[in-house]
Amino acid sequence: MPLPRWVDIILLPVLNVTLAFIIGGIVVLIVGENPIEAVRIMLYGAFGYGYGFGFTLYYTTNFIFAGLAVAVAFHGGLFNIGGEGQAYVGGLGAILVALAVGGLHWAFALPLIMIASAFFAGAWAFIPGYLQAKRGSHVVITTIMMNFIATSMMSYIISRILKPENINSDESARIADVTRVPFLSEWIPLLRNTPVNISFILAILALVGVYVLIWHTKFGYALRTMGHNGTAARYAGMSNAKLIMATMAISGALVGMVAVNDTAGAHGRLILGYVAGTGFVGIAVAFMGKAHPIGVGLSALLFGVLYQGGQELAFTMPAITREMIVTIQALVILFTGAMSNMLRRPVEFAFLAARHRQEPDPVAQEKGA
Amino acid sequence: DPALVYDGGGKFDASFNEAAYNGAELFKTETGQDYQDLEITGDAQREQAIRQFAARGNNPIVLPGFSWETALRAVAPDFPDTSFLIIDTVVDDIENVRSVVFKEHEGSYLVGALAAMATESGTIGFIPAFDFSLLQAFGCGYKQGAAYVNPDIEVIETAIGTGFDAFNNPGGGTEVARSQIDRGADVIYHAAGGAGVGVLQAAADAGVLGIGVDSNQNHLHPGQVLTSMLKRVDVAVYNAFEDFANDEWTNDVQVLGLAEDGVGAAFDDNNADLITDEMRATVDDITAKIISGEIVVHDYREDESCPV
Amino acid sequence: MEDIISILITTVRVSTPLILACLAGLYSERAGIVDIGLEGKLLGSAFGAAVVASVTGNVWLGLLAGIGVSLMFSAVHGLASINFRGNQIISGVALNFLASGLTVFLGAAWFGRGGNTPALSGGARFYGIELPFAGELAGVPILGPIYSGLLSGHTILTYLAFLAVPLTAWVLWRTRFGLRLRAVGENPKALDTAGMSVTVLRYKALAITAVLVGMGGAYLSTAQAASFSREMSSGRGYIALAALIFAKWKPYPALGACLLFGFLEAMQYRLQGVDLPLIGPVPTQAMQALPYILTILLLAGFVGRAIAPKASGQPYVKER
Amino acid sequence: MDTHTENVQRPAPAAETSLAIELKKINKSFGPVHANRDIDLAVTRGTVHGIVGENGAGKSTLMSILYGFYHADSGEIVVNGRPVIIHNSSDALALGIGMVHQHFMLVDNFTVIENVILGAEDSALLRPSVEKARRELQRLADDYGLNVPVDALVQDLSVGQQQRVEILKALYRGADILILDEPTGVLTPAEADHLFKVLKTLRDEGKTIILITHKLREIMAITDTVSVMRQGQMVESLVTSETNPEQLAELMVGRRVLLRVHKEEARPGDVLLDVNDLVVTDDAGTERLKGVSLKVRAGEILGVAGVAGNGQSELLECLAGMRAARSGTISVNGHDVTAVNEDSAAMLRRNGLAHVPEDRIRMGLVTNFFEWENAILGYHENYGNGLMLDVKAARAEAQRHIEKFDIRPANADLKTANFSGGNQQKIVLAREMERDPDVLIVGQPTRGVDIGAIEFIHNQIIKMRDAGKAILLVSVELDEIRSLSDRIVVLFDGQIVGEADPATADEGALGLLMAGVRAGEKANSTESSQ
Ligand SMILES: Nc1ncnc2c1ncn2[C@@H]1O[C@H](COP(=O)(O)OP(=O)(O)OP(=O)(O)O)[C@@H](O)[C@H]1O
Ligand SMILES: Nc1ncnc2c1ncn2[C@@H]1O[C@H](COP(=O)(O)OP(=O)(O)OP(=O)(O)O)[C@@H](O)[C@H]1O
Ligand SMILES: [Mg+2]
Ligand SMILES: [Mg+2]
Repeated sequence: MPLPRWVDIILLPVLNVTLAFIIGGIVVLIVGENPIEAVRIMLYGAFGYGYGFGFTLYYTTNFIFAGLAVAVAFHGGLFNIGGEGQAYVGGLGAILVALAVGGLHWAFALPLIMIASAFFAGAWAFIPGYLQAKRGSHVVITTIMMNFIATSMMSYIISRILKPENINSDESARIADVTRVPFLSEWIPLLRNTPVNISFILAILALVGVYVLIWHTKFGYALRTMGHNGTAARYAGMSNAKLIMATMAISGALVGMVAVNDTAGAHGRLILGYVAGTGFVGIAVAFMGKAHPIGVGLSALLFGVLYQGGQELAFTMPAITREMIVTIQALVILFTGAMSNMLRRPVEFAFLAARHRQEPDPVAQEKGA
Repeated sequence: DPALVYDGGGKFDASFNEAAYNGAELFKTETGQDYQDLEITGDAQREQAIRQFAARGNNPIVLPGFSWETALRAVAPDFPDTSFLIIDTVVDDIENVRSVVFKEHEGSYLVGALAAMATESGTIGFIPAFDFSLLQAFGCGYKQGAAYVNPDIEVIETAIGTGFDAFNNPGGGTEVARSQIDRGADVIYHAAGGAGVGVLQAAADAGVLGIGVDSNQNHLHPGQVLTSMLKRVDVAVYNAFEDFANDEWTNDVQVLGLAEDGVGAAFDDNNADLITDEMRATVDDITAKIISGEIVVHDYREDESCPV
Repeated sequence: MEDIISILITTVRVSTPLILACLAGLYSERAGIVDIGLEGKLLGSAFGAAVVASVTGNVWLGLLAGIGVSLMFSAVHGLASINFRGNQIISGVALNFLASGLTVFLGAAWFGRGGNTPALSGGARFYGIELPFAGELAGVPILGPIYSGLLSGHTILTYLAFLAVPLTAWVLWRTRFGLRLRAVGENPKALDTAGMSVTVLRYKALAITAVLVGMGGAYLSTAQAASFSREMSSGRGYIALAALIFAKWKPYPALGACLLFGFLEAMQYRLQGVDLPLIGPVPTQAMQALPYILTILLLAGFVGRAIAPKASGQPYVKER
Repeated sequence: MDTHTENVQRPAPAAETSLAIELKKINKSFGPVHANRDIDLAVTRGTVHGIVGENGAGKSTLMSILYGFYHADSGEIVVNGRPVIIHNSSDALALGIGMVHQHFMLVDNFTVIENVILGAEDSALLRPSVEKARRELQRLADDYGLNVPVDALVQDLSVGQQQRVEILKALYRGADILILDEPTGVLTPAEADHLFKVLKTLRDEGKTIILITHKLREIMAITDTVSVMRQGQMVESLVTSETNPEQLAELMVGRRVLLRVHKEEARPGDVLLDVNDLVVTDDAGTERLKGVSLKVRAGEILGVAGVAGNGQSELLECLAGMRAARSGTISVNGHDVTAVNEDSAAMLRRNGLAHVPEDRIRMGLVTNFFEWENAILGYHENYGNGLMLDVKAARAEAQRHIEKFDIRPANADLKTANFSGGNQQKIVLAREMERDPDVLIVGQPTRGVDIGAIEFIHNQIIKMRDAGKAILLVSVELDEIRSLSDRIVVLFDGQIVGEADPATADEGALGLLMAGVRAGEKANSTESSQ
């Protein structure tokens, strides 16, 4: 039974998120806090004032990139679990270029940093792509392995090579202020002291770009063909091997943009272990967003809100720790992603009933004629 | 109220952050004055956390861990009336910041000497969470101390993982410890936070000796933990809260070594049977020599290398 | 020789949770349900086992609790992916998040130690079992180290894990249940039209998955370590999944793959800081990356294309 | 399970009725599609009852309801005179109803025995069931000539053999009433003949058989009674001997259908497709084409006949650039196009070759795509400049196809999966024919397609030929080959074993060739195909 589009796109997700919050609310109740108040604090923390909002946007930026990466691969029938490691390696590209061109104005440096991040992360993703295309090695395993390898490699590079002697933490030297990706607060005072930077605009552009790529380019068409039916792609004269490699590289390049946001922007340096789970959240974002850029954008925002609002909540309600936030995220993923059909049936039913009341049964009508 | 924001490993890491927590709790029970604390989930939250506490008027704000440096530098100038304490790194160019650093290498030197005296096999172990300069400083002091007692001693060093998550891998700690034990190590020193629990467990199970770190971990397996390398983060936190409450706050750099009782080896009932008088005497002797400057313990962090 | 034995002993211990998780995954994927939530189930059951063991002081109750937790996780996974035909990967990812949040949250609420449980001792832990005559035979050359060192002295869970391999092979190829299990993962319609319920069968498979992975989780917190600590599964669920694909969803190869991973990890511990001949000192990190690099090379070089059970990942829908 | 107990025990036939099956006022909808509307059907015990109807008329749905795979929205089922409720397939099996589905319900990587016992095992351990099945299968093989290698994997069997496995599955479960849904769609004439022999034996033993087919010839040959369905409704039930194909066709489609293809004399021109000594191996490395040479000229249709599995698929795939040749050459329009790459199919298309694949779902279509997206599959490079895809132009193209080929529903924005099989085939044909290729290779153009659509498709192919195109037609339907082709070659075991003129060659001679007996040789191993 096809439901009106708006029900599918808006009503059902909203109902599902609400359900997740209700269950989360029960957990909040169990620890003795007021769930309504908790939601209020969360929303206030995420949107209520410029500072919180800036952080929400900052997180959203990362999640958009990570989510798009998974989404693009998914359209090609590939499951890229390696965003975490790809973003990490992307950080290396970002920092090398940013330090090399140290002092260059950001307007000139940014494209270079982007290219370097995309290239490094894309190359890291290309390896599993190549192995899948040429050797048939399953990308799910190889990307998991590449995550572990990235951690080791980056740990060595950061602590043994990039780390300047005068710094205690394991991190690279700092990027010159003029070169660093500028914070939006330079133009929007409201966002003062928040890490949201130009990358946010890049993320929005990436959403549009991916939309165009998937549905309005020849490559996107080929990609989707392969994703749905690899044999049909061969029949159509598309090379699966080339498509797989290109798709993985693009996917990696997208998640590499996390480095532009973090390494070259928010942090201004490459920090050991900086990706901190963003790549994995990207999986949830992509699937929740049904691999559609609009969906990815919205679910990235939802996760941004959960991250920032959760931080606010942990501040204000000490009984609610950061793990509670992770739990609520899990519930949101579960209800909006995996159990999204749970409410579909009842909703379909409601609509059918409503429709019946409005117009007589078309079959009965036909028969009468 | 004072505020305390924990570093990545979180409040109950059984070592570093927990020590800070203990100091704050001690202050709370002694004075009845409450404090606020927070665990962060990512690097981006560092600046945010400090800023929010400062904006709400929490004072002083204690930041255990060098990772706070960048965030602190960004925020502190905006809140000149707030006092900050940072631990494990020096920020001496901002007015309202007190810095406390420890000479972990000195404390590690002591436990290294003890390990060398306690070993029967002549092989001892060191297990850092991962290869990382702060942890190397522990290891390097340990090796120097061991070599001081026995120049021929063999020290096996095995990291558990490759990043901060290794601090949360007690299973890995256990396996690494066992593999060192299989190779003959009979005293094992860990610098692995939560994963260290697994190291001490493995040592206790195998009937060899472990050495704790940061907090006094002797009680975890009485009679099976040779000693613990104390790093008095608790004292630094307690002092900060107290100084502020008594209007005795100073914005200075405190370097806490053996001389200042900032580091040391833990002796208590739990390990009394393990420590002979001779061992105790040697430790006291070394302590005196380090304090007097007769023994200079090399700090790995100075040149990222270790002489032994 | 002793060196080799010691590496092999470590291999056995490190492999145990992998074997249990990998076989667990085998049942669900053979039934057509991808279980990326193994990681979360390991973590959740490690937690459940440690909590109950520490409260009751009885490790067997702990084991049951661990299995209970993963059964609940499996039930959620089943509800999402069987009844509601949801995306199995999202469901698994959600379970992983849930485990990582809820274990620490509840642990902190109950024990006030940041999610860690108190150390287990006495009857609250699994200890190694001495096989008969292990003591007497220890001195015998060759046989001694192998029997008394390598084979003896592991916990019951390790022996169960190794037993589970032939048992799984037997179930899969020799029993009615195994036949149906394999069928439902390949072509659920064939099963449906032969008059059996796809749903019931898939739930059964998920239950077995839960029992095995629950044992794996309990192993982590009550046999390998002696307490729960946050995120203690540290990626083992993913490795088990990789091993499963590596093994092409077959029990004995799965054992091989898990032992291989375990062996490479044991080697890695052993080789850290050791100067390699010709190469000299190798960075610790390179050694630590070695297992993963070798896995990729093996995969690319020898294993070739892995073909999953055909229906895995797809919800079963009768109507188009 | 709360199944009514009366369903589990097979009710003894009530004496007063000779009807095995009675369906009353069955209704079934899939969302907006009303697949079955107030259907009534009665089948007498011990007869063969045929059901015909266009694609999507609701035949499979009706039978799936009888088999418990779907639930009717309303209506009543009476088996052997007793009203029953069939909750699921095991209820149906318990009532003695067995079904061979249109799309086989076999587990490909299971052995035949495993497939047969699946769900009908006697004990928790397999071995006893396997032994019993082995004996039972032997008996069935002896009784009905249903031979299959019981320990072979199903995926290694030919479709004909796979179908036998399906029949064996039903018989093994003791089916009295056997439903066969388009069983001959994938069979060679010889295999089909064999099947009908089996069916007759079964009927003579008193079993009841329901046969769905699109081939009126088969209806006339084997059924006792026949029902015609159209658009979800039962149009008519007739006694076979009292009707004729023309009447059935008209009932089915609602208009007169030409059951014969009319075509002019061919006027062959230049050689457009030239294949020389082609050797091709399959994925496992076995040689499937062993030096095939053939030429197709402008304005002629070359038919390739043969029993399925004799290299036809490899020939098509190789000619279409989807499989590399071990040796030999292919030239299209004078250009050497011997395939080399994964993306050779694109190069072939640029050289003027179009390809209608044997298996539209597996290869020729992306069923998840909208219709317009499939309308440009293989040609998407032509829509839009540079990197961009011109969606508007693609939609316009799709609209042209829809109009010209009368694809229904006429909605380019509908998911391809939601089109009926006949219409899906039209989507592929329209796409490949509308390119105005010089060479068209066509595999099984009317597989699973109803007679209305067949007529249309055949006419389109003739039209292309008359426009001076070279057409290579591969089909296992001997009728189709004979009525469309201007020349016929027979492929056996990867080699061309003979050439025939469709006008003069008789079926028997072609059959011998297809069995590998070269012209002039004595027939000795005609059974080798079975
Ligand atoms: N699963 C489905 N969901 C929605 N619509 C469907 C679905 N399946 C089929 N339809 C639509 O229902 C209608 C009936 O299909 P049917 O197969 O009867 O078409 P048809 O005109 O008989 O085609 P043909 O002449 O090729 O046999 C078609 O318009 C088809 O697109
Ligand atoms: N599972 C399903 N979900 C949705 N629609 C379906 C389903 N099965 C059949 N339909 C639709 O119901 C109608 C009848 O389909 P059915 O398969 O019974 O036709 P049929 O007469 O067997 O056609 P064919 O000759 O092509 O096999 C078609 O429009 C078809 O698309
Ligand atoms: Mg039709
Ligand atoms: Mg049908």
